[in-house]
Amino acid sequence: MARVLSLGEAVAELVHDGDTVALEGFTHLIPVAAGHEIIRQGRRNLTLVRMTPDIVYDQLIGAGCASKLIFSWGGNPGVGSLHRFRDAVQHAWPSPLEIEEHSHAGMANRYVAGASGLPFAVLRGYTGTDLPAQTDTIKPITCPFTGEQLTAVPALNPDVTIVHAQRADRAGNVQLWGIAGVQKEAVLAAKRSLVTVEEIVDELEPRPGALVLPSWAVTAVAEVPHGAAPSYAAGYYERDNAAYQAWDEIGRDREEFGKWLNELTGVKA
Amino acid sequence: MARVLSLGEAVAELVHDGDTVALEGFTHLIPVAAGHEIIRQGRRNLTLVRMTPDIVYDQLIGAGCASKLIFSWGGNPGVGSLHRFRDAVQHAWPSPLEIEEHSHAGMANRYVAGASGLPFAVLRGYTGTDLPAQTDTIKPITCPFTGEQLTAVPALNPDVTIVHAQRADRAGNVQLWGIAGVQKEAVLAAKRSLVTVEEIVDELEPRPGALVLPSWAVTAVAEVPHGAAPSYAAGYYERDNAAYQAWDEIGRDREEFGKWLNELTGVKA
Amino acid sequence: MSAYTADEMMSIAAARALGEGMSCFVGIGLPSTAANLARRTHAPNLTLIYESGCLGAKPSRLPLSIGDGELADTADAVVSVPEVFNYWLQPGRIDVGFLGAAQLDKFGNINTTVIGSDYHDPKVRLPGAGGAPEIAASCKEVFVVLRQSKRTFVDKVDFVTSFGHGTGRGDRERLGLRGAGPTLVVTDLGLIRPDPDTAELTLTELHPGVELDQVVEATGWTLKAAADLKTTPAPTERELTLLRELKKAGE
Amino acid sequence: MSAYTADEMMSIAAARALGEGMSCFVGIGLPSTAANLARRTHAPNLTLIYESGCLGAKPSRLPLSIGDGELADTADAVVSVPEVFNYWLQPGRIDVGFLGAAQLDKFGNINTTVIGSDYHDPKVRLPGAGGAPEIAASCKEVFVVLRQSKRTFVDKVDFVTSFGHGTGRGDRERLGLRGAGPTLVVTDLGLIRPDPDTAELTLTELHPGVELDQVVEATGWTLKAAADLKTTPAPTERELTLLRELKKAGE
Repeated sequence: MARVLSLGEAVAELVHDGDTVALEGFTHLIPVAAGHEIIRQGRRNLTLVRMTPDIVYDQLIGAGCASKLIFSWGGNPGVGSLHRFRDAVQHAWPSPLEIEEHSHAGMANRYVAGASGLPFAVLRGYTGTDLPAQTDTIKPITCPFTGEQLTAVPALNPDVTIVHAQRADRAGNVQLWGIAGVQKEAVLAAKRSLVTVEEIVDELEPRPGALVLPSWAVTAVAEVPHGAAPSYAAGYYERDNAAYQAWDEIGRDREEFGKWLNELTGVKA
Repeated sequence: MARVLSLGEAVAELVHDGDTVALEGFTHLIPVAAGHEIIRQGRRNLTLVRMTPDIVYDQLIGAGCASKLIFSWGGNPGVGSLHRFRDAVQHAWPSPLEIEEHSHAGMANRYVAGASGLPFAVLRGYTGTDLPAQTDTIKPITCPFTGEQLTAVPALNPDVTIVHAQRADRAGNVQLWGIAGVQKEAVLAAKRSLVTVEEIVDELEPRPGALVLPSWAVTAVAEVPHGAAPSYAAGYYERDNAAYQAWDEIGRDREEFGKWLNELTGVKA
Repeated sequence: MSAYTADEMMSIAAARALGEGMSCFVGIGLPSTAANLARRTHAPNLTLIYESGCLGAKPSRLPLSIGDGELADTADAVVSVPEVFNYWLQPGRIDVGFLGAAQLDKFGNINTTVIGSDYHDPKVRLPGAGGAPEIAASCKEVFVVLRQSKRTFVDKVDFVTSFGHGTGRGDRERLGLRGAGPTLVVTDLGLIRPDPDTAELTLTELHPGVELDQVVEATGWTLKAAADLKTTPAPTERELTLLRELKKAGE
Repeated sequence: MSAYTADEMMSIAAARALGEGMSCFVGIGLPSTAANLARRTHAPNLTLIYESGCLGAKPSRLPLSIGDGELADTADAVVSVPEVFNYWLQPGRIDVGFLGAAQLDKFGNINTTVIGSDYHDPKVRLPGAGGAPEIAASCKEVFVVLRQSKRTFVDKVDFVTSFGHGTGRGDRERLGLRGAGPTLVVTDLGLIRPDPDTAELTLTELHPGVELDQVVEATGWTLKAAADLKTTPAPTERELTLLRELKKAGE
């Protein structure tokens, strides 16, 4: 059964240096507050996993938490590039960042395999592209019935997955609605999981389009109101598009980023 | 976009002699009325597909519509055996019935592969059992990353899938709630599909636990109130357990079954 | 103490085997009765998973089938059938798989497919596998519950629908099966467990009033009994009352 | 007729390419603008599919990202990301995949990964593949929309993120790709289509007021023009009004 912890306790207990960590979210429900807590606690050498690393991953990378990124699209949605990510890849600043690059279909299926207890997934993917040449995580596989050649990708099984959801009840059952992305699969694929929620309630009232992650499939739940901002939480708050635009200025410049980081971590400049 | 047809028109147009036909439903929402219409229209040499063939499949088999059954559990749930199915397998009455037998996990994954446009699916299944020896539709497959041996099953792609749902709107969008079984996969795996519904409404009001099959993924919709009886349709009517028990008596005896069949098809004895 | 039937003793003994807080993949019939009784007695937080996709079902009456509306209405989550098998069963998340059987053999292999030696010309065509092969493979352990007789407890099953311990200890590991397989068989006569060394099913407990000879007589192989053969505690008044209420509500 | 910008002409020409009743897998940015404009003009029953899992989204304003709440709120169904790729895109159910690009080459191959010849030491690290490789592979056909320049229209992309026609006609069939691949490129200067025989991208239509030289100059290979080079009809008042309303509402 999921334990209800504070965000600080949960990150301290579940996220260790060197871990493979997925903070998933697909525009909606991005676990930003948890990402910031990882920065504050100074984790290092993380392998970060996410289909769509956006500004919180830019921040984790810029803060030097990550040594590797497994991803399929890294950008500031609706704005442009992730400058800290670019700086790490192009100039190894603040430290080198190894990358393992896939398509969305490939990443989604890697999580599905992970959630399903299978070592790999099969898809029609990557054919003719230059992606397979850059990784040993894309291989051909032959259908034993038709002889047709398809593509295999290995399962993703993060040490810990963190997602954000709207609600949990006191027993730790989690309720999430709206765009659900790949969050269920990412949680089920992980060895440990943390769900930050807008609120903990007495009872999860059923609602259209909601999915429930049973408490026994989750390691810890932490109540973190506004924990997905500046992304959004359907039913709670809207996306803060201005904050995404503002990040472009901050992320573009190492010094500006340094100030932002000092403010987050409470270091006096 | 799905066309709205009468049940008779839809079966006449979509179900042909010799077709592979899946009438799916998992205790809940079994498309019984559509099965009876297939019997009335006298289809022959069908390959019937269903995870849990129950009394409507017993009736189709007894009526001589089927030459093959692909399945994973054939019984009268909560009552006992399917006597027409037994009679066909044990005594080739009224005609021989070829069987292709799987487990639930295997059948579910065969539909998933079919819905996904893949020729096969991978699972941890059948290991150590006598099932693989009886079919060429279960084969070993090796993970190209770990070398581990798993099991492959070929996709199911019925010529036509028929399911029952609670509602459709006039544009042919289908709404279904409660236990959804493998119905979405069975529809998406099929070349053609028919959804019988309790009612056609102006607007599909969102409700907890409901899934929507968009109109453009469905061939035809037919309004058939009570079309799942004696199984049940959540929100409309309960399961008629007495009818399942009563079937045991009818199905057990060729003569009794003949009377039932004559009544269904309107033949005077 | 009230009088009780052998079937009641079987259901109660099966219920007792389920620990509080466990998760249990429940087959319909005797397993479902036992699992629902356990929730009403010592294991209120037992999580019931049905192959129809109902996770955490809390039925107030015994379901007649694995797809009753009551299971969906009371579940924490209702998922598709592919999801329940792929995301929930297959990765080994579920503690106990609780199965019935038509035939069970000396090494806990289960047959629910055909009676008779010829698959294509069977003496009796049974319903088939359902979810059982993968439940038996993937749950952390498997409990089997069925009435004991020479017809059902056979030396070797006619057809291995669900793999138990194969031909003895070590077969599961050789095949790469992750779960421990059948660790307990509950019958109307007693409790039977695989021998730690050989995995041969061995009588470890007799239900009250049952004689060893009687159990041996109801077994199609030469059933061994454990050196420290025990007696199952008789049903308590509370267990009997709750079981009878449950069965009555399910009618 | 009102004055209009080259970008407006591009969006309108892209919208016109989408037929009524079609289904379209929509990338964010220019493709999303065009698809939403088409729904407001000649194709009210165009089905929009976004990779965030929104099937049949009917946004009243332009979404800023593929995961805007507006897309979920107005969709016929919201499904998981694995489902949108596996059940909806992969089987070839979707008529048109509508993509943008950072680089596009003579045979319609798309690069959104790196600029520069060394993947491990790129001149510019771009966002990466996203959904594009499988959209380009599996949709019945693919439209690409991007502003034309020597920088973006190159002889050979630095990195094939999404496969177009490879090195020419026949490559897709040889690789077993089922969709027809890019059949149309819409730019701010004109419309470009693969040659029926060679699959080399060839100018088929100039936007009003654009000269052939100008397009050739903005292309990194020696762009051929079709023998019967046509001129795109200018935007209508209605198209312009609706496009401007849409863009204003999206701000």
